Amino acid sequence: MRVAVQSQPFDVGAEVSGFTAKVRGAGAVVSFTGLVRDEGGNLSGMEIEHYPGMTEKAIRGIVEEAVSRWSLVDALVIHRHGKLAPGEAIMMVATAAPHRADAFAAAEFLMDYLKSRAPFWKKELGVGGEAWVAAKDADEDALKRW
Amino acid sequence: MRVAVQSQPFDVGAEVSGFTAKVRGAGAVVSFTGLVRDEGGNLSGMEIEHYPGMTEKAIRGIVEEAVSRWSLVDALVIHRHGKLAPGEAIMMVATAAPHRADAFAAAEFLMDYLKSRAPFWKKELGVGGEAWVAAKDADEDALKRW
Amino acid sequence: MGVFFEVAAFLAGRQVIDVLYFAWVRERIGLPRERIETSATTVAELVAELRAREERYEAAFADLSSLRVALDQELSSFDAPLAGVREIAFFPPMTGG
Amino acid sequence: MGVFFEVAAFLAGRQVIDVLYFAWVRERIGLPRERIETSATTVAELVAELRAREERYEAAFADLSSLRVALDQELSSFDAPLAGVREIAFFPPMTGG
Repeated sequence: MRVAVQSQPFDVGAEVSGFTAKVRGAGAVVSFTGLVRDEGGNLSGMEIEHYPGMTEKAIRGIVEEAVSRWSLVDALVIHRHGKLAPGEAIMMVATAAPHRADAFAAAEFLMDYLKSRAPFWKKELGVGGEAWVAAKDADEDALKRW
Repeated sequence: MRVAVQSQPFDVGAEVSGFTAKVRGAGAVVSFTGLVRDEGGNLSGMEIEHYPGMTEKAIRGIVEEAVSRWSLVDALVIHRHGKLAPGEAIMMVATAAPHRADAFAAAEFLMDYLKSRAPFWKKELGVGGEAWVAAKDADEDALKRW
Repeated sequence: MGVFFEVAAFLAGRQVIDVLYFAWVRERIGLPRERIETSATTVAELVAELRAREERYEAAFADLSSLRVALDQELSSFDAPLAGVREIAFFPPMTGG
Repeated sequence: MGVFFEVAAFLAGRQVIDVLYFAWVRERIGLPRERIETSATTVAELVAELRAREERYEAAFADLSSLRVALDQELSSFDAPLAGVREIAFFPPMTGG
């Protein structure tokens, strides 16, 4: 169960390959990657602030919760902070399980909780200025299904 | 929207990389990979039979249905046939969408339909002989949620 | 068999269909495909005709609830008409993914 | 400030806490962290104390419903007690993922 919080870019394909190669006994691997959108050319990038110390602890807690709820062989979370350009990967999760339902549910659960319970804050750097991304009610509501 | 039905192995990481690199405008990429399990060493491999001609047509129909239901930037399906060893990737789907809910829902929809509506049949090659994999009621039931 | 065969069958009120078998249906019948001439008008009538042929067909078609059928590569049902169909396939429930 | 400062505060019935600010809370207050000595017994009391200090704190804490609080790096609530807490952080709802 690897958790990485880093400013450096990561290679999504290499991470998925490495994760998939070592999940003995799993029949299903799900990955999710979040990308910086360019919003039709109106976004020049994104800056992500986080709470060093709490961030990894919060993510580990979320991963442990997922492990307790579903039958998982392995899980991976990588989340960047700092400045990112459009098209760059912001973060990824991967889950491996004997069966697909568990792998999908755990990946969605991780995403829903990382979105609203891990201490990251996104600022969009636009052509016309910069603005903190507001949390969406839909993201808070998404937690209620678990 | 690429669909590939092939006997050759494919590189999951390279496919995820290639798919992710060209999805301009997407904020979310989900991938699913199905692997041959070894069932605790009791499985020596798997043989997958398919219906050439119908297979690609059926998968394209399922992908088109997904595209009509969710806001997708792109989708990919790769499915192997022939003999596979434990740990090898049987198939993968990838979906890209502006937002994560669509990417996840479309990937799960594709999996549920590929499982029960694309003409593939799996035979497990075990230590004690070989046996066709029986369809599960749960897989048929999974279609009802869409 | 060719065109002459098909034309003769048509004139006799019969049709020529490619019948494909997959997975354990193929194994029980012992061949992956065959071309047959039939006067059956539905899938069910064709199945009855095949079952009457030989024990291996009877074994393959004993439980229709465990079989699926495709007409010209589209999933269909056992009460579907055969008119105009060129290719019919019988197989167990699919197990892809 | 060090141990002497903390011991003196403790003897005076007060405690020394590291207060951290993130995102627009940090921007409004104008600094990422500060160490303060307080006799507040709950988060809400500490917030009231900070708001009374200066306009920039008043601006940052004007709407508590748009703020979250963590005590020693665990999400908490505004009515939580401060006893034993070493680090408190204020920030907007999180937007990771």
